Amino acid sequence: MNVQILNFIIYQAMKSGTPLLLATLGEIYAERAGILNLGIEGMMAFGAVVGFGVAYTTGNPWLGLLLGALAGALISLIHAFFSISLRVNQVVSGLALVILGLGIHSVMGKPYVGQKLSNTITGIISPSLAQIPVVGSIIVQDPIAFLGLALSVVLWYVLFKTKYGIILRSVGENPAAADALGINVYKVRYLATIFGGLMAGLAGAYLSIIFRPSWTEGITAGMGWIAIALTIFSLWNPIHALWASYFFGAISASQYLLQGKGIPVDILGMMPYIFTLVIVVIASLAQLKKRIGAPEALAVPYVRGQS
Amino acid sequence: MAGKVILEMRGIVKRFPGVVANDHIDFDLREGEIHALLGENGAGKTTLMNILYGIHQPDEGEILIDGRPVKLRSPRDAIALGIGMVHQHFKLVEKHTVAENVALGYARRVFKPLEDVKGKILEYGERYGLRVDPDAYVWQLSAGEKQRVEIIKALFAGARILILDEPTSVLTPQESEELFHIVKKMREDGKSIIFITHKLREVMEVGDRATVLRKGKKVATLEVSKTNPRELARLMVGREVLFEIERPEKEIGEVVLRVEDLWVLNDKGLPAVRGVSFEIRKGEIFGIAGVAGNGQRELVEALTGLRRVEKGRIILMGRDVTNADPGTLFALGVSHIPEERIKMGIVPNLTVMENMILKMEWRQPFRKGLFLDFDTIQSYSEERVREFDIYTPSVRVPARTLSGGNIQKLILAREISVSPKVIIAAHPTYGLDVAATEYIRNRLAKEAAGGAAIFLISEELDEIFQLSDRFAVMFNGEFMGVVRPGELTREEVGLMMMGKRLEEVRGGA
Amino acid sequence: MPDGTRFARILPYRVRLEPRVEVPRTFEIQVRILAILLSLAIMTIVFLSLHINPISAFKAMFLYAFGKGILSTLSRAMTLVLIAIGLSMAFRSLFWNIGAEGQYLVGAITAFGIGRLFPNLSGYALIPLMLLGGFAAGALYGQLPAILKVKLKVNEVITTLMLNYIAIRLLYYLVYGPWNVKEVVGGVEYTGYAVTNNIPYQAQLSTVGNSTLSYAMMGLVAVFLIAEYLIMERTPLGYDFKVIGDNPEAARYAGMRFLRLTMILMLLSGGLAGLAGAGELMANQHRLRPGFASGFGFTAIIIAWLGGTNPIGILLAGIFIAGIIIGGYNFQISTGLPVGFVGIFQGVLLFSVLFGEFLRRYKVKFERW
Amino acid sequence: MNTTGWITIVVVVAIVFGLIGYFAAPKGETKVITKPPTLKAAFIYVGDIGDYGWTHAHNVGRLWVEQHFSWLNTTYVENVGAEDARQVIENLISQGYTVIFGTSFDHMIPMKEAAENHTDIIFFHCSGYIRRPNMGTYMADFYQLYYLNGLMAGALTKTNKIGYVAAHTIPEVVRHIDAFALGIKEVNPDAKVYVRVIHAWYDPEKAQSAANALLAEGADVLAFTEDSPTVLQTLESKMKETGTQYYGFSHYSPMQDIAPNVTVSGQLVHWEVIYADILSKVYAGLYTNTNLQDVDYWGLLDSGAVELGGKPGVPINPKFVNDLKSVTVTDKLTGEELSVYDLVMRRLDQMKDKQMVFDPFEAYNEPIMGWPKDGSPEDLQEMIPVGHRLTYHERLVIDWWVDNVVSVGE
Repeated sequence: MNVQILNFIIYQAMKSGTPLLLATLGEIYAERAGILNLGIEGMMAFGAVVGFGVAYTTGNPWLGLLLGALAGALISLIHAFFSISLRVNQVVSGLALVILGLGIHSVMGKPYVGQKLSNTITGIISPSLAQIPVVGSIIVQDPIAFLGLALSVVLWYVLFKTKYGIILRSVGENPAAADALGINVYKVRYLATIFGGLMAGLAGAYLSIIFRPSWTEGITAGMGWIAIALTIFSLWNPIHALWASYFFGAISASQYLLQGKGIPVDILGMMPYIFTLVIVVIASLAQLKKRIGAPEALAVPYVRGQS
Repeated sequence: MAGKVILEMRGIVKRFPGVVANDHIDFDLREGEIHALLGENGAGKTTLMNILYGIHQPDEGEILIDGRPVKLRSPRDAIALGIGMVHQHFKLVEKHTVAENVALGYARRVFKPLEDVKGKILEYGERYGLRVDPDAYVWQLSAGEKQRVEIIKALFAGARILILDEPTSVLTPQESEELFHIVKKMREDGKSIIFITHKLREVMEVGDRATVLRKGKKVATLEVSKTNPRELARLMVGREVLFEIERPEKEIGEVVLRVEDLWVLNDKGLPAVRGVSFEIRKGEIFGIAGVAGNGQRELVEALTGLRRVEKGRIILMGRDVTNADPGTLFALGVSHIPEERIKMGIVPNLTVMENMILKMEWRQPFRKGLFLDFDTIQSYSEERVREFDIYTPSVRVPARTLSGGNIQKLILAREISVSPKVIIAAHPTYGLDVAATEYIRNRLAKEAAGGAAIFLISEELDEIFQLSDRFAVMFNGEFMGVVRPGELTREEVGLMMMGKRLEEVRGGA
Repeated sequence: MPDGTRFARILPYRVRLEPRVEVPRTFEIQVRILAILLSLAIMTIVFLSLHINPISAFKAMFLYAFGKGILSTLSRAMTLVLIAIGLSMAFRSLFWNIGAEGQYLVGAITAFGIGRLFPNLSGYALIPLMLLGGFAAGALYGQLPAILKVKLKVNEVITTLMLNYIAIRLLYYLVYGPWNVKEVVGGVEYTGYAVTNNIPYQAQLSTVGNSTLSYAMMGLVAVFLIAEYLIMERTPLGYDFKVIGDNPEAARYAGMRFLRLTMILMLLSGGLAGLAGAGELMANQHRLRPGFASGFGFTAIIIAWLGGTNPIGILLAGIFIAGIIIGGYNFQISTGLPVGFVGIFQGVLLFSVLFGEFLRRYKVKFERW
Repeated sequence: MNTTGWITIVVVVAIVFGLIGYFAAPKGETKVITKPPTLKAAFIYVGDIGDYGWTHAHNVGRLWVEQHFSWLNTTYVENVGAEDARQVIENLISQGYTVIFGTSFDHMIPMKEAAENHTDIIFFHCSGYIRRPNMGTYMADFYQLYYLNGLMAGALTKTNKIGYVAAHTIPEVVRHIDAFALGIKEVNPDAKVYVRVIHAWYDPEKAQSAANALLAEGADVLAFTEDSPTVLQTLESKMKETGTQYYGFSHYSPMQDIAPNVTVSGQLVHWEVIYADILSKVYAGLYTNTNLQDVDYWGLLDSGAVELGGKPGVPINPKFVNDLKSVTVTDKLTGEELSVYDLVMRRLDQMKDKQMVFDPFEAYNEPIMGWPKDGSPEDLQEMIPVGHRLTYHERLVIDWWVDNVVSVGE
């Protein structure tokens, strides 16, 4: 494989993978706490429009990213309130969040249509480094791509190696057990859901500020759904999410290399999804004995004294 | 020995939709005492303790600790006040390790939380005999081990008031003795223990005082030294009880179930049943005694088709049914009274009458053509409800609204009414009140007399002694020996439960 | 036993939720009306802050959809309800079928394929054949997640979601490839466009007047609503589904054959989605195109949940959701506001309905600390 | 407080807000009608008007006519797919709209059916081929612009590899790619065109992947059909990262300002030209519900419906003018030597001329060779013999690639 092609696959794996990774990491935390939030698409869209709006008005893309993330957190509060406090069906609440988030993003985005950001965030610009195989395609990535990489390690560490991780996982597995030890299940779930929103908002803002710094509606284009699939795909593990997102990005990108070689475009287009299916099946074969699966209390509202 | 009163509950009232679980209950606890809370199931013991532990809020009444009124809004408040509780249903995260379960509440450091607790877990293990591997996953543990984790958690909390909810139900007599030692040691440390139980023997053995509840009301608080089991039983049940089982005349007939060199794996993939052989005859009750986690569950699951048999054969009425599925076995006349009756035995949101025909929904006369015949189902269910004395307002209410004893009667009614050839009964009276226990034991004896072969697993030696014609003691997946009740003493059986073979017990005796 | 739970300590009151044991009919209706009023109240604030007359906005949203445009609403509702019936059965059995979209698509694809294969067959034979084909395709497409879930414990959310994307790509392949349009208009043969040919004329379902509401779809919806009720409430099969959904351990204990039952379940659930796809093709769109799916599979999830297990509930929920879709267009036309407002309105409405569901299930009690 | 109390409170709040709304909101704010309109026209869009692509451009056209014709009242409906188009049309008719524009190919069948049911209403459908006595068609086509873009691309490429990110390979896109390829071939016979298909009209992530894949394979000039500036932005950021000069062509909306360092030129549309013409003719009674069977707009450079450039009024980004002036080629018609810049300007003038002296799909000195869409690049055939020009209908169903298109995702 020539250097250009290899560089492209790695580059695109990170480029396309980063927004997916950010959203997936957030959803992993929410689901680990037992909250299924199908509303990623809506939260991302809201984060994208707020992020762009702020970056556009203030000229500060970093502020845009920050407020975009906070916007995601804000809208996720709705889902948190409905699914944690009001104990409604989380699937429906999540779907409603998608509709609401996309609606708000469309209305709020009207003034920005066709506008571009004057300042954006780029990675290290060094044409000579960019040519180095493998390393070159990583070095040129933007800071948020590295943030995503670092976050997946940090979040993995927090989840599996710290007390907070034990609390979070326990709340998602057996909230009654956590409650009995004086853990505030509701608080943990609220925080996890809000964190999920924060990450989805960041993913959205990443799209509109860094990935493609100009405004058009519908910028999320279904990525939120892929993130939900990747959450399961990664077996609720932030490290797995890292390679799962990059893998998905790489597979999606490599279909364009295989075009023009006689395979129908749409068969190539099915590849990322078929690969995902196959890997999930293989993983299930391997994990069947180890009891790694969805958190036991996923999508089950917690009511003290019931269980 | 009795110190000052450290806890007082005054006039506690707790209502649930349709019932008054606690009706103006007064309760007090002194420093350094073991206070037994005695009562039948449904008497309100657990509710009262859940209030004390902050899980429920009382509708009326007040709680004083060290003479100061307190509000216990959540377990967090209770823990802060030095109250610890070991629940009857374990509150453990199955997918996590023992250490993680402890660290959930008691790790002080954010990083390396497990290091924080592992040493102490081992230390408690040494000190109290609460041995458990901190790195083992909870789902791999036996019920007994899980309880040890719960007690360790309570110890971690540094509780000065420890609530133990039916703690001995999963322990061997020896282990129970050990627990009593631990409890007494804690008492010597000045800690106070509330010991919930319905076993009179335990009250007599370990309690300083006993409070008896009946139907949500407090009946009496007595000094244990000044009372006797008979009085306690009368207070608890409201009438004299004699644990006498009618044992009708019966004939032992031909072999119904034969098991040959059975090997079964547990969830971890390790052999849990190792080369067990036995046979049960028509009219016979064959008991299995042993501590939880020694392969009984796997044996039952293998016999009922819920778990794969790795090696060996199961022969029912001369037919090889090794690895037959549960549906086939039921059709061939194997009834199963499961260990976890709510988790497995009923469908909580379906009605009583729908539960009454579980496994039979495709059979005549409950099905007419494509459809279920609800008239027949209803009349059938109503007959069963009458016959088995199941307390329910109607057969159309969801099964979850029934009490534990009535749920067990429902299962019994369903499983027995099909005239089975074999009844596999796992812990049929576990956690039931005296009346229900009595009823169910009598009923099983009657079924045996009627010609069923009964396979009975129980951790209560009394039950095994009373009911079975022969019984085996199971340890580590093997039979330590098969004996008749009366051949050995309680203590000798206890030794077998700890892994001594019959020959050794006899040889040692 | 359930007990109330507080969830905020900031307020001077604590809030306790008490489950309602029995919910009277009138209360259920009250709650739903309340939910709609609540959403109107929220939207009033939104509209006022944007200097839009809320009354005319509300009129635009509802009057048309349930008045002059009722046929449009019903037409949209039929397709959605058909999918939702199958989904409600799946959800009742705790099978999270997120893949109705894909099952719907393969249903439409297969129906189209049959029509393409037998263009000269009489309508009396072709229509049932195409509908049946749609059902069968959706049913088969639902089998893979069913088998994977039972045999290998693969999470069905991910399998059904992935199969959606695969079905969409299959549709693209067919529309741009072998089934691409070839029609002669004005002496010129057109091909290459992003569409297929029409299904045979005799397979196009007849509709009420000029609308797209077809008699056949109404019939199918009626039949399957009743069938769903009978299956779930009156047959041993439905009994088994409910047992699996309520307590899978009990189902295992009772010796139920999970694989077979789950396959039958997805046969019905996927089949109905497939049938809906065939019906939509034959009653409304008449051709396949890349955007054929248009999110119906997801909208139907909302309907299935809102309607619960009650057939009347599903029907009403379907009409209601279809109404806010059709009303949404009218809202745009009448107010000139961008489509995003429709999304916001629908989102608020859905959350209000969810709030109503909450009130229906719990009594809210305020107590002083 | 019980639930009934709750309900009462919410009902009261709702009513209060409702009343406030009714009295407080400026009356008739949403529908300002200054004088009774005599013509009501409605536009059905398949996407969001904020897409900054296809739908956005149509809406710009609508706003223009709305503003300039006092006798006209317009409305629009966004996000209408084929599944709901019939319902929306019925609704529009019931509200008194008598001219209905469907702006997506997806609307063709529903519009045809509606046209047959409502013979008194006038329909105009964009990008389709079905007409009725009361339903005409219109389109603004870019193939001339792509040819001109191709001239520039061929001159600027250093790797002789030129990429094209295609949404779908429908005839419109095939036509554009072929025209682009013919332009390239005219100035640079060695340059080859690589086409990657994303099968989406709007999907930034896919467009970015496809664009980067083409760059990885060595392309340094990209054109595209996708409703966002993604491809240009990808070029712009790649250029920053690698220091290589890349070139791109803006599509549909003005995108030069979004990616000023790579955008050479592009294609712009002016739907208002077509809408103004149609609506004035309807208003004047020239178009009726009976005479539209043959009305088919085909907006090219001569009509003013399309414009060369990445920004209105700027046919070529000044940044690249000198580069284009420095490359000389021979005009295959006159044989004279001139710069590519001059050639582009000359061709532009020729195309704007109503006489249409120059057409890319005309074989002047040698036949135009190509290969069928469902074949392979080896199956070269003579597609247009010398002296012939593709007819209008042949362009509408074009299904072959020019010979220098060497790799197409299919």
